[in-house]
Amino acid sequence: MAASGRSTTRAAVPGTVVRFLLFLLLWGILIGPAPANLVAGLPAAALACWVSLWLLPPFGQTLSLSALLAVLVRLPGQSLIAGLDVARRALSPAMPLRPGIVAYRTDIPPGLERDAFRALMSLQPGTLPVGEDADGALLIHCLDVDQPVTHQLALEEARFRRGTGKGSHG
Amino acid sequence: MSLAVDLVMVLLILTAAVWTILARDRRDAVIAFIVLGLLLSLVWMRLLAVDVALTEAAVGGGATGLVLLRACARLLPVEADGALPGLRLQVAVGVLCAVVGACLAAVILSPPEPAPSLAPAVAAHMEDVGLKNPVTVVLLAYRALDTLLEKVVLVLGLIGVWALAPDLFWGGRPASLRAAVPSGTLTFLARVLPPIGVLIGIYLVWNGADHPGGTFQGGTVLAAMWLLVMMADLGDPPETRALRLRRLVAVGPALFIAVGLAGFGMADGFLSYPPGYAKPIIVAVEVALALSIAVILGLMVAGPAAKEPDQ
Amino acid sequence: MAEFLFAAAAIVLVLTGLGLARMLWGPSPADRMMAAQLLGTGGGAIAVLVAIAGDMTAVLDIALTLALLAAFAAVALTLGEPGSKRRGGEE
Amino acid sequence: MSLLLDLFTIVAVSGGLFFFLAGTVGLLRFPDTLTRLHALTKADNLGLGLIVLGLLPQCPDIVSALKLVAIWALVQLGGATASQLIAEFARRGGGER
Repeated sequence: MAASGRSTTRAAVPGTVVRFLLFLLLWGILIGPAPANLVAGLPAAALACWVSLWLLPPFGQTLSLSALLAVLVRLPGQSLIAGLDVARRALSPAMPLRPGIVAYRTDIPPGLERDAFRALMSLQPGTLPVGEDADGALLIHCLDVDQPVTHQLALEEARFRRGTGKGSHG
Repeated sequence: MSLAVDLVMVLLILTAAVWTILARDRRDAVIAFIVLGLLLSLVWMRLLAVDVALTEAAVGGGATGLVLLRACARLLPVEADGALPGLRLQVAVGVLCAVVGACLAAVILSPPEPAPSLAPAVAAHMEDVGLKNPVTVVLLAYRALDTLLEKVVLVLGLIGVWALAPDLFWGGRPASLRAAVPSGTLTFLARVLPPIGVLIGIYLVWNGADHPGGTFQGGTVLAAMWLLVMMADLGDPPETRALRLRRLVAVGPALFIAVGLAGFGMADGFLSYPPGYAKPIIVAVEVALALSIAVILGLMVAGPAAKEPDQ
Repeated sequence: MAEFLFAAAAIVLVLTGLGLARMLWGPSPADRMMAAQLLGTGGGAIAVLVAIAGDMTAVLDIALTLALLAAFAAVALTLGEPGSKRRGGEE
Repeated sequence: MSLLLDLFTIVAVSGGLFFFLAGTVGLLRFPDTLTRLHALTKADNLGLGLIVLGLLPQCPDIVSALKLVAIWALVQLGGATASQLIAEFARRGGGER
């Protein structure tokens, strides 16, 4: 989360604080603002923070918060387009579907980053990642293989990589 | 309008319940049972029993599916021949189930008029305990003995599960819960969701004192998160002989019993609380119980030891 | 307004309930599981509608629990897998 | 003002109902397992999203409004992962019998 990702140990401290504060915020959302509940909220947020650090160690790389936000802000709009797309196909009497699986080669290395990208893909209109082939290309199930799916995915990938701090230098 | 909603709910529940029985494939039956659990949660919500609805959402949505589908996977090698029980046994089981069902229906359909209720008595004495959720007050103050025995039963159940292990493996690790095929999606979920789940689980426990929620709901959510981590292979099931683990299993019931015994000296008798201190004592017992429930449920799904203990 | 929201909750119940046909038809366990997923999302929608319409914020926690555990049934599906091939040969 | 907010609620919640309808129709009509998964994830997630959006002005306080948004976010995460898990399961042959 921190801007200086060079030294992971130094970056980890503000990252941990940010996580702790986010969990505390979530606690506040769950239970309401009454300060008395902090008795349980502080240890709960600390425990959640510890679990999160164990399962998801601080990244050694820089994240661009603004670019990540740009990806997240697009989600509701994408969700709308995706839903309209499905609704149009489902409700039309002719049911226009040309389903098929497209292989999409991604530069995102396997691991958490790619898994996050796949989760994002599954929320995009008309695409659903269903696995990977032997060469590590993503297999994307599409409602309509005639659409320029790979082009659209490449655009999304570029946006996503700007968020994880790798977009600018490839 | 509300009659129509009730009819729809009854129809859906009956569909799911009948299909659970009729489905030929065991896994199909489990899926129908999961659906039934979700529907029951909605029914409890409709009946304004929010505590029960929460329990059903947590147990039905999280735990039942895991327990039963794991059982399916374990049963397959045992029943590979696929022989159905004989006709006579089938008929006998059917008749017995029908009798039990009819008795239950008779009891439920013929309540005395007006239905007996202790609700006004509970409402009249709420202030003595200092909590605002009547369900928690009943569970941990007026009927504390039932609640205590319920938790002890859980411990006994776990001992029963553990006892299935061959002598050689006693104290060892349960079989891994790892998914048959590793999945990046599962790993992603298991890295992101558990911290949020831990927070929500604790919230359900803490909130249970004054609002719907409580130990069982929170404990189940915590157990589900732990199981998710184990299934994604981010952590192995612990050795069943580990002392720390066994302490966690025992801490809830033990604290409950200790508080109960202390009642002899400090209040009117077993499981009665000293006046003025009911709330903090109940909250402490709830926290310890939630911890124990989470660990016990997780260990029950993990199953008996399947490996020799490490040297 | 509350009337409208309660009616909306009833409609969501009917719509997701219709999805149970998928549980009956299958043909595969994956298809049947979709009925459960649909009911999870629909149940969450029903709970938020009822919570706001009836001014019962406690009901929001039901939606929260359903949402948190939404993926669990699908996760559990992978548990039953080692036997899936054997299963096919059996019938 | 309150009338305008009520109108907003009615429009958004009705939109949500429409997408639940579309999702169910897709789940029942679409020809194969993977295609049906699209209907499930996309239409229903949007349906819930619109209902949450519509309910925001009706919330008694800001905390419950934020809780609604948290519920929506959790459903998005659950939908994104559950659909992939079911898809992987179906593709491995777990779907067929």
